Amino acid sequence: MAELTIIEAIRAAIQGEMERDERVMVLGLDVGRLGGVFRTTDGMIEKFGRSRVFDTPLAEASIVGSAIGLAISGMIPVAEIQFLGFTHQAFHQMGDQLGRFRYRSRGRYPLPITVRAPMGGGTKTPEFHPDAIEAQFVQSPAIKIAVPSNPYDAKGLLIEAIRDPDPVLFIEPERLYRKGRAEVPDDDYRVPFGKARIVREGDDLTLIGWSAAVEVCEQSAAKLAEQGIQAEVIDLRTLVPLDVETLVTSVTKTGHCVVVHEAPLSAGFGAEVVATLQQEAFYALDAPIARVASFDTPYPPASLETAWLPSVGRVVSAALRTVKA
Amino acid sequence: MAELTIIEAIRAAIQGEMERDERVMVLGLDVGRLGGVFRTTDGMIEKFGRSRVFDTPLAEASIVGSAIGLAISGMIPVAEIQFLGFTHQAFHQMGDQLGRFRYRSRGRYPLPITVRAPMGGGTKTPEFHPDAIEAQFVQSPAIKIAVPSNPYDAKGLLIEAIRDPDPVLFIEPERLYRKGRAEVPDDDYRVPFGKARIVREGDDLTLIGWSAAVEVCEQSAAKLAEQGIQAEVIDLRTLVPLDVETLVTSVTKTGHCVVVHEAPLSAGFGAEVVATLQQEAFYALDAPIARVASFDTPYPPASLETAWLPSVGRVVSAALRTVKA
Amino acid sequence: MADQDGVYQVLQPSGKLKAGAKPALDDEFVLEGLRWMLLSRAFDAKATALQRQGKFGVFSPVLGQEAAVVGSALAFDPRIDWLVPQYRELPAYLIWGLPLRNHILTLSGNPVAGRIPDDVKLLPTQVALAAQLPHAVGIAWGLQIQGREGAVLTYFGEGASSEGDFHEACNLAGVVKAPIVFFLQNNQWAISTPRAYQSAAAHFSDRAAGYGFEGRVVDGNDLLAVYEVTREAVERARRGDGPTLIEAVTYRMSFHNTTDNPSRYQPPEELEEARLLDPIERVEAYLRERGLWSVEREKEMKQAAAEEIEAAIAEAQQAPPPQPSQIFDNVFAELTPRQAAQRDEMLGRSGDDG
Amino acid sequence: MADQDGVYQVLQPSGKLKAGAKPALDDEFVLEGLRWMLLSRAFDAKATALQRQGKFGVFSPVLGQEAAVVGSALAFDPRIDWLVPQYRELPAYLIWGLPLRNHILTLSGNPVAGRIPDDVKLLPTQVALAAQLPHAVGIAWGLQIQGREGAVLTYFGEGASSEGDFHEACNLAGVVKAPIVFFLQNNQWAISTPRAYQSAAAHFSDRAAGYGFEGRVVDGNDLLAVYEVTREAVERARRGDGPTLIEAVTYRMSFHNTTDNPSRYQPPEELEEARLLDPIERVEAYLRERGLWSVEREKEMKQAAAEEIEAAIAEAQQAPPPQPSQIFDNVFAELTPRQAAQRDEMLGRSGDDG
Ligand SMILES: Cc1ncc(C[n+]2csc(CCOP(=O)(O)OP(=O)(O)O)c2C)c(N)n1
Ligand SMILES: Cc1ncc(C[n+]2csc(CCOP(=O)(O)OP(=O)(O)O)c2C)c(N)n1
Ligand SMILES: [Mg+2]
Ligand SMILES: [Mg+2]
Repeated sequence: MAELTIIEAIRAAIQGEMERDERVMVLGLDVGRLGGVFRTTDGMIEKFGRSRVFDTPLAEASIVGSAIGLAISGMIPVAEIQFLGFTHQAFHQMGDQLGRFRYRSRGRYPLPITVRAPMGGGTKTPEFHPDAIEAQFVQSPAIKIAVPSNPYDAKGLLIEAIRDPDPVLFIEPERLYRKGRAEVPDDDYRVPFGKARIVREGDDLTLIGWSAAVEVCEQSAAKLAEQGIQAEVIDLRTLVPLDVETLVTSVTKTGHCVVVHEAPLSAGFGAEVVATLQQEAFYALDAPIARVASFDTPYPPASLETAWLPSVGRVVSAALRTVKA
Repeated sequence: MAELTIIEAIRAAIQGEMERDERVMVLGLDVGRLGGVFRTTDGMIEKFGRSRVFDTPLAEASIVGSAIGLAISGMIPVAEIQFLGFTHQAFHQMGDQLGRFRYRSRGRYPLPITVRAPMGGGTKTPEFHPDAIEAQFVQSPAIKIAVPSNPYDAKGLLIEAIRDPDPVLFIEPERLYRKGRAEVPDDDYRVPFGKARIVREGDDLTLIGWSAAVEVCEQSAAKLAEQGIQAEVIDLRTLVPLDVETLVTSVTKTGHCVVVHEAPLSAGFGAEVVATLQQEAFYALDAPIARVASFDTPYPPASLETAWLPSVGRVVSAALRTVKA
Repeated sequence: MADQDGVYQVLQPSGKLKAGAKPALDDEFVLEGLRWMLLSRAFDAKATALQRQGKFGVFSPVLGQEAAVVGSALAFDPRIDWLVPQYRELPAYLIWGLPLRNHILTLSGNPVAGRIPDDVKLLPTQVALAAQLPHAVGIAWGLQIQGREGAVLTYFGEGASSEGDFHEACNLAGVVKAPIVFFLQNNQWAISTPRAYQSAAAHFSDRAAGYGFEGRVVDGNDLLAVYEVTREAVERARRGDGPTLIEAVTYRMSFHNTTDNPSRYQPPEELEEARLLDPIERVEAYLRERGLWSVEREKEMKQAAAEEIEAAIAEAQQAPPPQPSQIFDNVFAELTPRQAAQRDEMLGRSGDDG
Repeated sequence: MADQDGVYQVLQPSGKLKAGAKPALDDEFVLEGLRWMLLSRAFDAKATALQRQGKFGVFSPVLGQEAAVVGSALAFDPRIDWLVPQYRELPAYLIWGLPLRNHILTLSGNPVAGRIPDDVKLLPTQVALAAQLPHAVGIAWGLQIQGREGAVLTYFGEGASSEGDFHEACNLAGVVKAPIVFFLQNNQWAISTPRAYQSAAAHFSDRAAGYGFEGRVVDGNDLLAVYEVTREAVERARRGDGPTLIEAVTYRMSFHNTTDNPSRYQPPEELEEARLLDPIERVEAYLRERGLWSVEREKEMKQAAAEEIEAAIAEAQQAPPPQPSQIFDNVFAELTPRQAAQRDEMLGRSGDDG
């Protein structure tokens, strides 16, 4: 057991899988000598060579598109898109191609591909880099989506993703990449998809988040506890599949719920969580489920991002309104 | 007043705007001599010439991207993407560029651009053509989205879109293009954005739809009426802006609601409608809001599409369950 | 053998060899090529008729482009090579080993039963133009990484070549020196968009230099020339010398697909001129000259093609029709709980709409 | 004047004219060019220091590429022509008329106050690589449709040229014969990705033929050569003869941006060699030879640059700092009701979170 950051946990997962199975390969921008702009593939080109750790030309659609062909030829590609915002350049190769090959070939060509990308704001990155656009991929029903929030889950979910026989979009919380360490087993282990994590138990209110928003939920829960309100915090871990059961159980217990995400409010994945819960736990709800999200504007200039992103203050007041409703 | 199909209403809107303002131009695949694969621009190249009715090379990102530059230079482009599914090829030029130029230039470069595309299934078109992906664009908060369901709205909303100083994604209901005619004024008129239309009044239940799903709602309402249930049918007309007020008023009256859409269930725009309504009309709801949508799979082979798309049968049974809950 | 445009030709439209030309295909192989071309043309006629009767879905004929497709496909070895199609290359799929029955099932809305057999190295036809090109590069690159033999043939139209995917795929292929042949069928039209509106390039094959590999432009109605140029490209790929972009100059002698009405945009003279360059007649004239083609031979071969088609149609009719439950097959190796619930709902196993 | 690689050069690295070369720029203009180059270099140093102190955001220096940027920008007329930037071309923005103050405000996180003035025909810098290229084509095309004078200059790196947008933009520009110059700065690196991994093309300018227009490759560290080649391209555009793709071969002599650490990937010898080709020293040597450059002159000009930068920084500090309410400015001409409610919530005017 070592104490790792999320970056190190991701690196350990990739490295372990590459050692285990020589079909696993990494491709993307700057993944070689540089080790990726965040160093998740640091040291790998030295170890596995350029054929398995490949610095591609600067063209996202061809990264995803060629990964599809590589998989068909027998490889297990782990493709990196430098920032999630730039999956838009590859969008037609994602849901339509990556997410349909098994279906359109009637099972002849399953695609064991992982597409990794960091997401989220709070680090003053330039335009497009921080955009939380996860919900757009949920509308492509045949891609799984993992959204870890901590080092343990990052490693376990990434190993699961790489071994999954189907495509997985693996979204990493950029802001938390190097923020704190946690115990991570040295061996490989898998965190199953579709099982949410109860981060903190509580009876008064359910706070639901994923990726870096889990941290905001935890901090909000701590604040609420100071006021005597016990919030249960749930980390979804994966958006597809969605662990409806754990959510329903919690909301049935608490009767109150706030969903927190970094994407703008409208049509964010929070809407899906709310719509599902009001269907499945309608009679348990004592108040409307609130959503605390970024505002419905483009991502603002870096100097204003903290006013735009969901804050502990906004979550706490939404929680208080909800509980008192 | 003439009786027009949706196709003819759209053609009348474009033609009228081109006559009114010589900055208005059309660009896209096959919009010239062919008049578009659906003939919406029939006869226009003969009238306005190739410089204003332009058959582009086969490249969607450059259609949207060059429209941005054309607008900056002083034109008012009406860009056609042959099928909404192929906006994915242009996705990085949509929300990130088209939807941000006013913002990122701090008001220096507003973009009066309309991007038109047909959407929806039921006509046995090939893969990608019928995909209902409207919700993916709602996550780009600075593009307006119009989703007409009938000839009158098609003309009025399209004129409004072309005159709007900001970008509008104008989504046309392919299945209804030539299905029936309706009275459409000869003159120009504008249907304002953000005002839903009450298609049919009723006290027992609210059925919400947009684009071709409005027809399914109407047919379902007729069936329900046979069973003595009076459904109010609402056509959203625009997703952005969303007319929350009309929805809340209706649901407050009926206490029951079903949202119907052609996109797969998960993270479809129905989720946003439900999440908003449970927030704004929580105490008026007598039962959970139901969603009837396509299933969470890729669009199936044409021979199976009717089993996949939301049907009157499914809407009626969801409505009965809801009302009886 | 290049004419003044630089377009490589072996057989003149009359069916005579160009002065000094040596055919790279022996007679038997030419006859084999002709057989595929005739089968393709017969199928086009049949499928169009069936579509008009509502029995087939939307369908794009090969008519006029048979030499381009057959000549290129015959230059490969389907046992080790991969074919990554667009949608207008039926005889190539058949050469690769796809049973005609399977193709018919796909056209008639039963793709489940039409699944590509496991031993046929062929991808499904691709509707999203040019999206298949990076896939093709990935396969070629993957074969190379794994040290496996085999090259890749991928088809696309001159219209598709305007898409960004074309550029990204070619550029990547150049960098990895992928064993691949990019085969561009320039049939002068992309639905109603004429070639001149598609690009100002003199030849689409001129783009190859910008990716660091070889580009060739060939008379796409000349079976012998297409075969020869493609064969060289295959050898280049097998030697490890990287990709080739081949532009086959041909003509779409029919509608774009069964929903299209070319009379709205196609100058009739142009079609008339194109008919004079019919790729099948050219091979027939060549073989006739060599004493290998006669009215009887022709009748025989056409008869065989018609029978093959009828047999495949009959076979296809035996296949079980598509079932609604198949909507949920092959989404994932295992459905998510939500998808499973939706399937159960659809099959009437439960009443939930979640 | 092309050397054996076909790279056009006028001034040799020593600052001597190539045999037979005639400079297309008169001395005064060369001095003007040098002034911009020195200002750019001084600003790079200053901005790097300020970024290290946390006063500026992420920032990409021009260092080493000053001749490419200044030489190309000076060939245009900013009163009628448009500039569509990537992000590494500061002196061009200034030549176009952007106040340095505004650029500083943008870098320091106050883009609102740094808005491009209404009379400056410049687009905001573009972070999404190559996304600006279709915009640039659209502007050029629009000017042409409206019969207005003016051409467009757009910049991008050799890395960005691998994106699909590059291809789609160039191809469209060729078809409409847009008055545009695609100026590709090949600085040998895209973050850590070396030029050889980016494309197998011998020269990126070779791609122009595939779009039916002129391509030129020029020594990007040679102010005179860059100016001359760009000037010809501008004249071509003004004559209605369509686009030009210019590849300027240069070298990124600093980090990619302030978050980057090139020592991880850049061979030190390579940087050493590049330093010998410094574009500023080359112009200085040329002018010295002509008796127009001296230690005093240099001191004076550097002093003036430093003062200009300090003054702009001081001016920028006067600007009102960004306000959270600006988050909701310029989303639409008019906010939607939902957006207005969110703004009110943020400003504490109401308690709703919808
Ligand atoms: C990305 C994309 N955009 C648009 C279409 C619609 N479409 C189908 S075929 C076609 C024309 C294709 O022309 P070309 O590539 O020359 O091939 P051809 O049909 O001539 O064989 C178009 C525009 C599509 N299928 N995919
Ligand atoms: C579409 C897109 N993909 C990735 C990035 C991340 N990124 C920023 S700069 C850069 C390298 C650009 O290289 P090049 O185009 O050669 O320009 P240079 O920085 O050398 O001037 C990358 C990969 C981006 N900004 N946009
Ligand atoms: Mg074509
Ligand atoms: Mg570069």
